[in-house]
Amino acid sequence: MATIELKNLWKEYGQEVVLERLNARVEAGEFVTIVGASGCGKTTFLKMLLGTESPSRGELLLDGKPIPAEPDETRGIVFQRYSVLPHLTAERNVMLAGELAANRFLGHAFGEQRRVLKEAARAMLEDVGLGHALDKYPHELSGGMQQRLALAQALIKKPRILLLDEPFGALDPGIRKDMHALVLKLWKEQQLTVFMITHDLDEGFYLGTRLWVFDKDRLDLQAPGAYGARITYDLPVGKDDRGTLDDIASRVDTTARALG
Amino acid sequence: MATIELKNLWKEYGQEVVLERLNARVEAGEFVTIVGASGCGKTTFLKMLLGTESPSRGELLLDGKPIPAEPDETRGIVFQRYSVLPHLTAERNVMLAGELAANRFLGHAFGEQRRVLKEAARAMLEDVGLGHALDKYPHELSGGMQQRLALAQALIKKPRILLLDEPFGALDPGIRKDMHALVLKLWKEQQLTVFMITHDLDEGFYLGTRLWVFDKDRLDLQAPGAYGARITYDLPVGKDDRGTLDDIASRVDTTARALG
Amino acid sequence: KDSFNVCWSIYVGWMPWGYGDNAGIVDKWADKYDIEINVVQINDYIESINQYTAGQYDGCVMTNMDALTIPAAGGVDSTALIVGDFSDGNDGVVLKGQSDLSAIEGQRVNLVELSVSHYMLARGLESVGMSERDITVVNTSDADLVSAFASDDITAVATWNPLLSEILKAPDSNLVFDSSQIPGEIIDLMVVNTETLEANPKLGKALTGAWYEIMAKMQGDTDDAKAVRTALAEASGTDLAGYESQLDSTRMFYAAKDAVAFVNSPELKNTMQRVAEFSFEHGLLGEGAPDADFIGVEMPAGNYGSASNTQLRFTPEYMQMAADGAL
Amino acid sequence: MKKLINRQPGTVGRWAYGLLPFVLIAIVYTMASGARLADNPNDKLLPAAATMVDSMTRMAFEPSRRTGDLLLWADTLASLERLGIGVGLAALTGLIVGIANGTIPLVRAGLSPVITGISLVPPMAILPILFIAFGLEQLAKIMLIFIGITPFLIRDLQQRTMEIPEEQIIKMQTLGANTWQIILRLVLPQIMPRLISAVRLSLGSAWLFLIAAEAIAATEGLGYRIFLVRRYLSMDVILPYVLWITLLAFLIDFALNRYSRWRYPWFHDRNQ
Amino acid sequence: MKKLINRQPGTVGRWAYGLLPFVLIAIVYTMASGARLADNPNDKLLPAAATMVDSMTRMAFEPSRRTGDLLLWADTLASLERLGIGVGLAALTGLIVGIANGTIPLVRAGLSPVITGISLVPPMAILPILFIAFGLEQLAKIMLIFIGITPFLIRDLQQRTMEIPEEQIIKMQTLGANTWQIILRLVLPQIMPRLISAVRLSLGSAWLFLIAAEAIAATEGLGYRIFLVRRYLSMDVILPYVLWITLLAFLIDFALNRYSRWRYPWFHDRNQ
Ligand SMILES: Nc1ncnc2c1ncn2[C@@H]1O[C@H](COP(=O)(O)OP(=O)(O)OP(=O)(O)O)[C@@H](O)[C@H]1O
Ligand SMILES: Nc1ncnc2c1ncn2[C@@H]1O[C@H](COP(=O)(O)OP(=O)(O)OP(=O)(O)O)[C@@H](O)[C@H]1O
Ligand SMILES: [Mg+2]
Ligand SMILES: [Mg+2]
Repeated sequence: MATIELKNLWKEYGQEVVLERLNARVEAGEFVTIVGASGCGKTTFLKMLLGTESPSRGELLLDGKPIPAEPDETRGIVFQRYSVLPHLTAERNVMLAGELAANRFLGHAFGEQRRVLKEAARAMLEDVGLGHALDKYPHELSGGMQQRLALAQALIKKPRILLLDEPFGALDPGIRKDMHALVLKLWKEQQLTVFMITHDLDEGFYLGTRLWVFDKDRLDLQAPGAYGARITYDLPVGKDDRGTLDDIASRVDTTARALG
Repeated sequence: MATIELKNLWKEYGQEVVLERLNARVEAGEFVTIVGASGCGKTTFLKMLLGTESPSRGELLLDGKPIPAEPDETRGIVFQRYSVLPHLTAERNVMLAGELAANRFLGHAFGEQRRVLKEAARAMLEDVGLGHALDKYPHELSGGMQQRLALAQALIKKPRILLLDEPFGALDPGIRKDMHALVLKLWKEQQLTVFMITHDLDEGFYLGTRLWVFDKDRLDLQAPGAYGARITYDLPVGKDDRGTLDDIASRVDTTARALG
Repeated sequence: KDSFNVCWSIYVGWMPWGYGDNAGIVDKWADKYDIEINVVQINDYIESINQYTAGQYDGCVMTNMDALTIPAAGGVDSTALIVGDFSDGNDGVVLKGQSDLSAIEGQRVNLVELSVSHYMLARGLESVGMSERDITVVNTSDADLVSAFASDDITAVATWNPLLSEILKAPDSNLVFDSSQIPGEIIDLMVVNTETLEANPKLGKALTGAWYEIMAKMQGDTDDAKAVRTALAEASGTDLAGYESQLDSTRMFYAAKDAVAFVNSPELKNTMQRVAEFSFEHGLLGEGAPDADFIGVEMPAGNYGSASNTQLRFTPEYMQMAADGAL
Repeated sequence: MKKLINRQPGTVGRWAYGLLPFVLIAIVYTMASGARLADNPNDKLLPAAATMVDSMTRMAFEPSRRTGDLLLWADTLASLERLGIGVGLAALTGLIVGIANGTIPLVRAGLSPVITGISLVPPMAILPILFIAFGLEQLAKIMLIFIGITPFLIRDLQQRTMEIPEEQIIKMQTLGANTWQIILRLVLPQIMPRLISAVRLSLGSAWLFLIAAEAIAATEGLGYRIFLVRRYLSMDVILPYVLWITLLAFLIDFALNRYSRWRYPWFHDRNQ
Repeated sequence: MKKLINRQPGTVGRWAYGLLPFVLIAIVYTMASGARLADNPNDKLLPAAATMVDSMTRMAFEPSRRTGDLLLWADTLASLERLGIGVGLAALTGLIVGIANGTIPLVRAGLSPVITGISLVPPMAILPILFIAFGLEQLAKIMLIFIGITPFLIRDLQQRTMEIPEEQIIKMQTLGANTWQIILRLVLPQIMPRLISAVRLSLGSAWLFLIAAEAIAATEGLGYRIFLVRRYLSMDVILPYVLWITLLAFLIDFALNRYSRWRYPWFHDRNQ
């Protein structure tokens, strides 16, 4: 199980400060939802957790050690789009992680090993409600089904940390609710540590055990890049009333208008 | 001002029935919001209003005559994306309609005529809050600014009917609210007839004078294309309670799951 | 070394090499001397000489002028092993609509620049008191000359057979000068690398033996000889009549002794001098060449040019063996 | 009356419009040929259709007296073999280098500039060097095709590889893939249909290089035959050969397209 | 240690890696040339660098003995003129026909099949017909380039035109545009930067056709010179000429790219 620590974390692109002075500690098994105006650095933060971006200053620690500087199997991810491999059927997408581990050179599994992987993949796909679409290619699936598939693909590898970047942004409201239920179920079953970015404050409140709001508390309208966003709210979810929610919403909107 | 009548309107693509038995009458100046599951035919209906698709059966009448079978200046449109011309600055985008009318051959205006168009475009852009971005190209504008520009561009032509296909789907919640205010203001000022598709039931309720729900009331799970969607609710907005809203939401969700 | 490559390209006087290869005559003679000879057909004449000059082939067919300007000027010491024929009307100047060579003045003349056609044209102009300055030379690829002549843009060409006879079929064309007026100046040779030849006289013997066997087979009016000539005709893309008309304007040395006599004659020396001077004027001997006799040519009747830089040798040695029946 | 831009031809109209230009070309040819032949019955430049049919029948069905081959088929076979090997090698190289360049930044830094440089060298201008380097046999012809189209294939496939969404490469890594596995299980399969498109695009040039190579050194092949009879202006052979080459080019293109659609449905259906 | 796929070279590394292959080529050439020259000091195949510099100095700065021209510049000018006119005409035709085909369904139905057919015909194989139609002078060379690249340009621009989002065409109509205005105010400006890319793509072929045309019949030009001196294997002229052509090709490509970025920022910045 993973503990993640942010110690005075900064991220800058050239002159532009994206994130500044982030300090926090996340215990194993927490479900952190992240909201904030568009362009305020949520995805950038997730990329640092993933290892594709590195901090400009400060430290990002996993179990006390700097987090590996490239993606690996400890951290699973589901993006808003492009999250499954278009050239593989649903079943093969989910078998992939096992196949890669089975043979370091060919990345394919054979015989008995293959049968086992197949079985596990089928069970997983049943779990996310895609039992009837095993042989379909992603382009034959609707947006919601593709995101379920992405979840199944990520979770079968049993990552310690699951990163979700607006995974449901493109879905119908109803289908979204089903996905919430699915994510909560899987989170509980697999005891994951989850970071999930969302545009929808309600979603953030409903899903997480902890809600982070990224926002620029200093904002120079002439030079929006002069100051970075910080974690302006860090709320244990469930303990707050509608008032806080509305307050957060209006602050985030102000920033969004200024940036947009 | 325009009256629109739907008389037993059907739309089929080959074997697939998309819309069936639509009957309604919309008076000039109404603001119709349309909601429904993804893929149930909302955009198809808008395309028939626009003239890029023609009805398979039944009639779609504008002031008692069949609606023109190709787009023209009576009907303005704003899509979710690609709604402004990427190769023109904001100001030129808004001047375009005037320039096209000024010279049928060159599609350019000169001298005094041009000055007048320029002035009108600037006023319009001020109106939608883009007074500071006259010389920017669309790719330099944020999504919300692009959609304001698209509105300005469509409205300066003073269409009788304004068609909006999820114009705010890609925007931040806060910016969305500003756009709502803008649309309502322009609708009132110009006495438009508006049809607006949205994914967001709340938005539908808040904006329109009349809410249409497109849904398949007969649904064959083996062959989702066997029956088309109909207008299952046609509500004068404001007169309904939260119960109806939740009821609609759950029905639409059921259809969405079945289709998706 | 007992395996050799020689190349040839499509031309009336060289077609026999292809026949000798197909009919197994070359192999037969190679076997006799216990060596191996690969005969390769190359469509592009210049490319074949370039390949020879670059050392890819041990022997190659070419004209006397090209032998001087390409391999010899390139420092590849070459020996004219077999003198197969000289052009006796196979190269000519054609004008459209005019029948006198002096009418060429001021025209654009299409030809393969710096080739024997160019040389022949220069000789022709000389004969009517003009020089190259009185015309414009347009370099034109030989493969395209025939079809190009159909275009109105072309009024004058200088070329060789079979292109020449095709061009003369056009209704408006007149032959105003041809190589029969400068007999013996355009000579078709089988050239081999001198060094290779000296180290491997067997190569010279086998090639010469094969050549004169083919010559014997294709000459005369017997059905067999006709069959051979028909094969040669087809390989060059025409029919028997077409090929024979080309042969008519070619002075073939069917008998080895005629060739020996030709090589031994003092005329050859004059010819090579003229060719060398023409080549020098056109920069063909290389930019480093101080004057026309910079490259030495060795001939039985006497040498021409720099003795210290002898790069081209005419020798009757092997043909003499053939004449004597000593192969 | 709809605007021109909105008017669609019906099925019959589509065929009629589509065939019209071909019919026009045939008529213009027949008239021009007739006029020239009336002038000079021996004219070879624009032979009558019947003459061409005769010549082709001879080339296709009567064994050559010299070699005993059916020339058309022997030529076709020889040319297709060269084209096949040349394009095949180029495709393989393009695939390997393109993927390596596209995936691995260190390789790209080393190879990309030199390949850009090479791609700008016109192969026709270095023919002599090619022939010296590769001789004049089969190898030289194949190499001319190879050198002619490989730089294009490499650059195109590098581009396509770099267009694979970053997200998928990250996803592979989170599933535990190493660099080699990413190439084998993600990049290679996704690039295959793009390789086919790239090959289809480059086939036109490949034919050009083949014909050029055969004109310089060959004893059979479609380009050789055209080159050979060109000296005699035998348009009755050249024109049908050109049509035949065009037909072959069309069939190859068609077959590749069909194969790609059948083999990679996920690629084509998605791009519909 | 990061995975290979995630390792990026630094700025210095990038330059070093990029230059390495060029340096290697130069070294290999020098060694091969040295070896051949040691064998035969008159060898012409792989001349020493000094010889090439000499020859080029002569070509560039000493008037030719025969014509009095500075050959390199005369050749360059002649070739660039042909290339410019040929590519220019092809671009204009490609633009007009490509846009007409891409925008108007009725035109597309008529022209698209015949253009596909023509694009498959190898131009080199029908040279005789081109000679009859266009003669053998300047026009013929320009036409060979034109015929060689126009079908590609038309097909590419037709494709690009058809990729303009339907939404924008509808939007124009709702703003009152007729077909002509849609072409003039929407399609044409949006296709211009794509025309430049298409021209950049086709320049390689254009050079090929130019060189081929100059090899057929010419009195000056870069291709003419290369084929002329090929007669006596003057690689000391051919190699620098090839480098010079490569450099010209690079400069033209670079200039077009720069122009396009400067003139059409909305196109390039969007596609970043
Ligand atoms: N590679 C990069 N180079 C320079 N600037 C970058 C880079 N990546 C992101 N940025 C900048 O960093 C800021 C934050 O971007 P980020 O994608 O993290 O925002 P976000 O909060 O995820 O927004 P959204 O809600 O729209 O996804 C933006 O201003 C963006 O322009
Ligand atoms: N040109 C077409 N040919 C065949 N089927 C079509 C075509 N256009 C739309 N359809 C089908 O018609 C149905 C309705 O599509 P439409 O785009 O109108 O849905 P929608 O309600 O706008 O969905 P969304 O909310 O996702 O935009 C879909 O099932 C679609 O597959
Ligand atoms: Mg983001
Ligand atoms: Mg829609």
